[in-house]
Amino acid sequence: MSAADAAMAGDDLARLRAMLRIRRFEERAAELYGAGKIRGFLHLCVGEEAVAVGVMRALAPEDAVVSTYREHGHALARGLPAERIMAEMYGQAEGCCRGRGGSMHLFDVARRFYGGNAIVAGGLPIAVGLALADKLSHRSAVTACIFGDGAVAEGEFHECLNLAALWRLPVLFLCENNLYAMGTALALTESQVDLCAKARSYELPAERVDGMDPALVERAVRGAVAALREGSGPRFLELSTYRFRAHSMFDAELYRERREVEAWKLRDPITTLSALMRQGGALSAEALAGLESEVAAELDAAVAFAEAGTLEPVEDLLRDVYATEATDARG
Amino acid sequence: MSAADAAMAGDDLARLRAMLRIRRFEERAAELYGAGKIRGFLHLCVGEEAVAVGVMRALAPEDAVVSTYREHGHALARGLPAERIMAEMYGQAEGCCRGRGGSMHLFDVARRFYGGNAIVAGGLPIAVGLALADKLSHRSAVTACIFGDGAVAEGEFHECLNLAALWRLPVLFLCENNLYAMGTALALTESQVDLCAKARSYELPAERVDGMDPALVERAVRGAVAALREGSGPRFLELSTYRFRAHSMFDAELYRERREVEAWKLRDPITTLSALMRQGGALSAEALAGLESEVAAELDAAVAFAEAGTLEPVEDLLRDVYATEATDARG
Amino acid sequence: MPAGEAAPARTTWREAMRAALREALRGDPRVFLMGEDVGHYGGCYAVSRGLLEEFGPERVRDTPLSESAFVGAGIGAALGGMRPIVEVMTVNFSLLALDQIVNNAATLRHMSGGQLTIPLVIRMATGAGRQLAAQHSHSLEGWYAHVPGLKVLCPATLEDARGMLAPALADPNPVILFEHVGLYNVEGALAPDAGPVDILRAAVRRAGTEVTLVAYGGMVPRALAAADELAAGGIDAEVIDLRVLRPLDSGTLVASVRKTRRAVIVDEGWRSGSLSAELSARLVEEAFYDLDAPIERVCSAEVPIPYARHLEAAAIPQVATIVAAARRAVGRP
Amino acid sequence: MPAGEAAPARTTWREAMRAALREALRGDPRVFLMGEDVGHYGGCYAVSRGLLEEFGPERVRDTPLSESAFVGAGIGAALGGMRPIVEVMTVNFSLLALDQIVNNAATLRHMSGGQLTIPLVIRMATGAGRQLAAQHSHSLEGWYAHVPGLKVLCPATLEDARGMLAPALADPNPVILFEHVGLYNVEGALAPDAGPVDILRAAVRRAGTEVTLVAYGGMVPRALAAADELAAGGIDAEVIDLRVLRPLDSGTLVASVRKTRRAVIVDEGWRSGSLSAELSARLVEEAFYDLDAPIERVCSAEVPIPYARHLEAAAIPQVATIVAAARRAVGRP
Ligand SMILES: Cc1ncc(C[n+]2csc(CCOP(=O)(O)OP(=O)(O)O)c2C)c(N)n1
Ligand SMILES: Cc1ncc(C[n+]2csc(CCOP(=O)(O)OP(=O)(O)O)c2C)c(N)n1
Ligand SMILES: [Mg+2]
Ligand SMILES: [Mg+2]
Repeated sequence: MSAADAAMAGDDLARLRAMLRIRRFEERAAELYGAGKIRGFLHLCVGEEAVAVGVMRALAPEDAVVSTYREHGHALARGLPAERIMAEMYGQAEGCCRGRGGSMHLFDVARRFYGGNAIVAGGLPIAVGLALADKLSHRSAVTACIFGDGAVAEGEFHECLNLAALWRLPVLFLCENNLYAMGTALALTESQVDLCAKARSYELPAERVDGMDPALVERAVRGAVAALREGSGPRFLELSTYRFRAHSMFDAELYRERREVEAWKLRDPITTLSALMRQGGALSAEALAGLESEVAAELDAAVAFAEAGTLEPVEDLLRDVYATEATDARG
Repeated sequence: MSAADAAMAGDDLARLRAMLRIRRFEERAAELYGAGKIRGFLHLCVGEEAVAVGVMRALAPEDAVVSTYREHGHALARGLPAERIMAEMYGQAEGCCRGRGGSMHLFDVARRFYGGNAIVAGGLPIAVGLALADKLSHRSAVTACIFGDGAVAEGEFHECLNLAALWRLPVLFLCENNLYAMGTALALTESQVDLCAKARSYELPAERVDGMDPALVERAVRGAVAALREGSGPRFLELSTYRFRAHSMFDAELYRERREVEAWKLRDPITTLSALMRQGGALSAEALAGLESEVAAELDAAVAFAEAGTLEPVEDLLRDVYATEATDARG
Repeated sequence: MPAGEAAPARTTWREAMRAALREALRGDPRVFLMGEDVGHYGGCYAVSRGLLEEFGPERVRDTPLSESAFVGAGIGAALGGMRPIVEVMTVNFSLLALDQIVNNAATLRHMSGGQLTIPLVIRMATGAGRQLAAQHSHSLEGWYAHVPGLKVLCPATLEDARGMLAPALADPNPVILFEHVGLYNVEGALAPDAGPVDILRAAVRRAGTEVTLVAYGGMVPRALAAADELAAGGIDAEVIDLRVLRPLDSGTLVASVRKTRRAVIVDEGWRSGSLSAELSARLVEEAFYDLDAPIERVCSAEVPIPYARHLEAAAIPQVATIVAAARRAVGRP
Repeated sequence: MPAGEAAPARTTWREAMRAALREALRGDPRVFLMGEDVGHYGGCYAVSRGLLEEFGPERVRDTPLSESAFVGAGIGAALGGMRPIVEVMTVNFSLLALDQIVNNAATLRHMSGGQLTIPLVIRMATGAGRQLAAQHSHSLEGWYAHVPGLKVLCPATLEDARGMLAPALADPNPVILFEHVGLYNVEGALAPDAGPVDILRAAVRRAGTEVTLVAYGGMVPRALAAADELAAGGIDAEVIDLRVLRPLDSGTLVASVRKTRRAVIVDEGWRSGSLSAELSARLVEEAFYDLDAPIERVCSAEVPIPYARHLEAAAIPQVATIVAAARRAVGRP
């Protein structure tokens, strides 16, 4: 094995581990939802793990991330501890947002992870502003702004792509195109279903990437981020992917064919990558089992952490509605 | 002179008259504003008359029109009596909206003239809805939706072009591109200044037309309307024009060069057309003078009408906040 | 459960709403329903499930995520003679369409000197209690109730869920109809011939003599539960369901307070500037000398509604807090 | 008129605002101003005229017509460590940005468990009186004052126009600053060293004993004029300028009413559900037994503000209507 091959194999292993971690986390979350431990809306990203992993591996710590309500994978891949996320979904004080945000609103200012936004397209203006702050402050950070195909129809998409392009801001627009916005297929929401063509109409470079392959996602994001850091203005990547599960725990999935789901499952990013690695000899059955048990142990610990968590005292309900001292706002 | 030439000459004369009527109306309005007879915001369309005239000549009575706060020209060309508009701007009960709307809010339901909207891009969703109603009711009417270049940046532009294209609604989007939104030049508001390219990204046909030539505008609109009536879906026309006067009566015009304004004035649609007609022998000095005095007489009468108007009784202030009986809403 | 035929004795609030929609779509070809996921998905709260199959995609229209455009299109379609029912998933998202509602729907008639008519119904879910956190749990009914030109309805009972849509559609004005997310699963009996109800007046849901509890929407069941608890403690409370948030029927309220001389207003909106304030102000204006005690308000805490169950519960009015307020009002805390 | 140097004895409200902006831009490199036409045009109400020339296009940024995007970008920039001042031309247009303000600016800190800080100032014009008709004349300050997480300021005097921006920028929370269009041309004397003012308390603008008139923003001069007229008629009115609409300083108000025992609330918002209702409710809650008469409210008529001068005047509070209400309150109509 050459050094490059070894590095690549190492990367693949890291990608596989990261994806597996997300997958197993989501499966636990679903179980815990069934058990009534997690409540509210729960949106799982099973099937879409390659996007989260590919994107986050390409970002630097100083970069900012703005995400959606389907963000467990992004948060985990960005480095938020599984236990803090789990505790958050349990509504515990030990959660990353003290239990106030829940599944849809994960934040971690130290990792510049700015949510967790449950208003479709509501994060885009914030991403534009974060990038503006970086630019005005002559910092080289970029802002990765993740949203779904459904967000493309919102006015804010239009306003923000224009503003970012007009002001040449370092925003990387990352559209997770999983073909549906809740139960509405892309062709029922867009007169132009080629989202890259839409993005290009704002004069920004746009590219479609196979969102089921974490290495391809990572490569595309790395390239885009490098260009962004040089000040070449915003870019758009469409990441083709698919969610294998329902939109949320309330979704009866009336709007898509079982067959379609099954066809996409054949492209499962985790089984695909692990099969490839197995074939290439980069992954033994024992190694895979080892990975699985590592992940299981981490998640067991996360669940135990959440189970052992405490509730924020009700007296603190109003705490942090307002900031009380002039802190420097930059996270 | 051939029959076709004669018809054309007749058309030119009608166009010239219609444009002159708007121009002189606007000049009166400016004077009356100076005299304190008209108040509030007053946006004149001097320089842009060819658009109003070309568009309205191409529409049928059953078609609907949605316009902006710079709509005197559209209203006049659509057939709203000058005296009703003038009285409206005087705030009189005889005004087309009983004095409640003023300059920015002219309505005439009988002529399907649906305002007069002072929220930039705020008329676009209404136009989409009017067209949807026509389509659902199997009527062949089209809706002409007029807005400025500034509206293109708003989210509603994006949402509405998509919705109209997606549902193949009979909306004709007419963008009066006069290069400025208040004091902000197009290049400062759009990353892509080719507005037709933007429109095409919604998969609708788009064409740029010289908005200083009423015959060209009319031809383009006729063509588009014919296609729309056949159910071919919405279209977009960009009408290149220029306002010769300030944005409103409060504008110090700090943002553009005198020279630019003067250069555009050389393309004044009225002097250009009348000069052409004079050269071609289609308009004598007397005829022009006759036109002028006809128009002056109409406007004198309009002003006299407004001057003689009455105020809506204050007791009627709350009248029509609510409709009180179930009338059929279709105007 | 076709309208006009025998309905099951027991039904849910959701089914009552659906029956009303079905009846409206059946009864008038000008009626259509549009909004995000009303069709193929079946409605985000499953209210419209089955309607796409029955009425087809022209009349049950899935829209793109474009709140401003499709709400505004509803206004335009109403101007064009249709009777649109527009669904906005929740009141939080309606902020994206508020410009169209306030600057267009509410103004066009008056501003045009009475020329335009907008027979539009906008339905939206509202309220907390399902742990959906700060961007899905607001109660902004009071904002809509502030706007001249709009009518605002808030059904609480099965009868109103079944019966408010028809008169809302018959009304020539834009009507906003709020559906509290906590009510959809409420089950109860509904008369087979349940039909249109008035959309003019508040209703006395429980007669009483010592204190008036006023509530609307999702808070009505809580006010009734509080009245039961108060009764067990020997306090006889009257419960008023506002039903119509604009124009407010203060008459019913004033008549009740004239009798009980004490009022507790329950409102899931944040306290400061909620509809409860207007009700309090009206009582002071119209029944000042009849009041024997300060008016009590039980509202949401002034906080973005948090996810955690105990915090969410602490943030919104509960039976216990209503009972406590009523006890204070009658001087038996 | 550079800050810190001698200011002219006489200035306008507009110039006082501009001086505050200039000072802010000079004093902190993190501060920038953005909004529609703030730069090349000079500001739609000419407040920012000259600032582009002085500070350049990076710090005085003309934006496209995209209220949601640029207000949201202000939130993001504040998160990123800047101190943005975002101008929205009028409160009517702010509806297009309300989702960003309510669902993001107001919630992010709490929802993130206190992690995020949003030191953002949003300025907007408000109010009627210039015959701008129904889409330019609303007064929706009360809506903003309803939202936890926001602070809301409404300067009325020259001192406050000059002095509220600095503390608003220093505040780590999103602050909405309302500028009434009727005030921009008000002229008066301003001390050369006028500087920051508190943004915590209401102010007694005129001491009096028989009735309390409460107002804010554009209604303060009218309340003062009404007090003069009342004085001429032998009635001694106290005038309170609210100044801070959220969090409300009810203490100052209650203290005044404890003394005068009568209150008239003046609010340019539409009566039902306006801020006046909250003030009334608070007085009832905190000073019920001190009140000798029903609280009077003088608000806008419930109508989209019409263009015609006489109708507009009839729709909004006037000195005469304030005087009449005060006379009713003191029982000398
Ligand atoms: C403004 C707004 N409108 C509606 C919703 C309800 N909603 C939540 S998720 C969703 C679909 C979004 O689809 P997409 O952007 O493709 O993301 P995905 O769920 O597929 O990841 C909708 C309609 C919302 N959250 N915000
Ligand atoms: C939503 C909204 N934002 C801002 C304004 C203030 N405003 C009025 S006209 C105008 C410029 C519009 O320019 P454009 O669309 O090009 O039309 P034009 O005036 O050039 O005819 C602006 C910013 C408004 N009326 N509505
Ligand atoms: Mg999607
Ligand atoms: Mg323009």
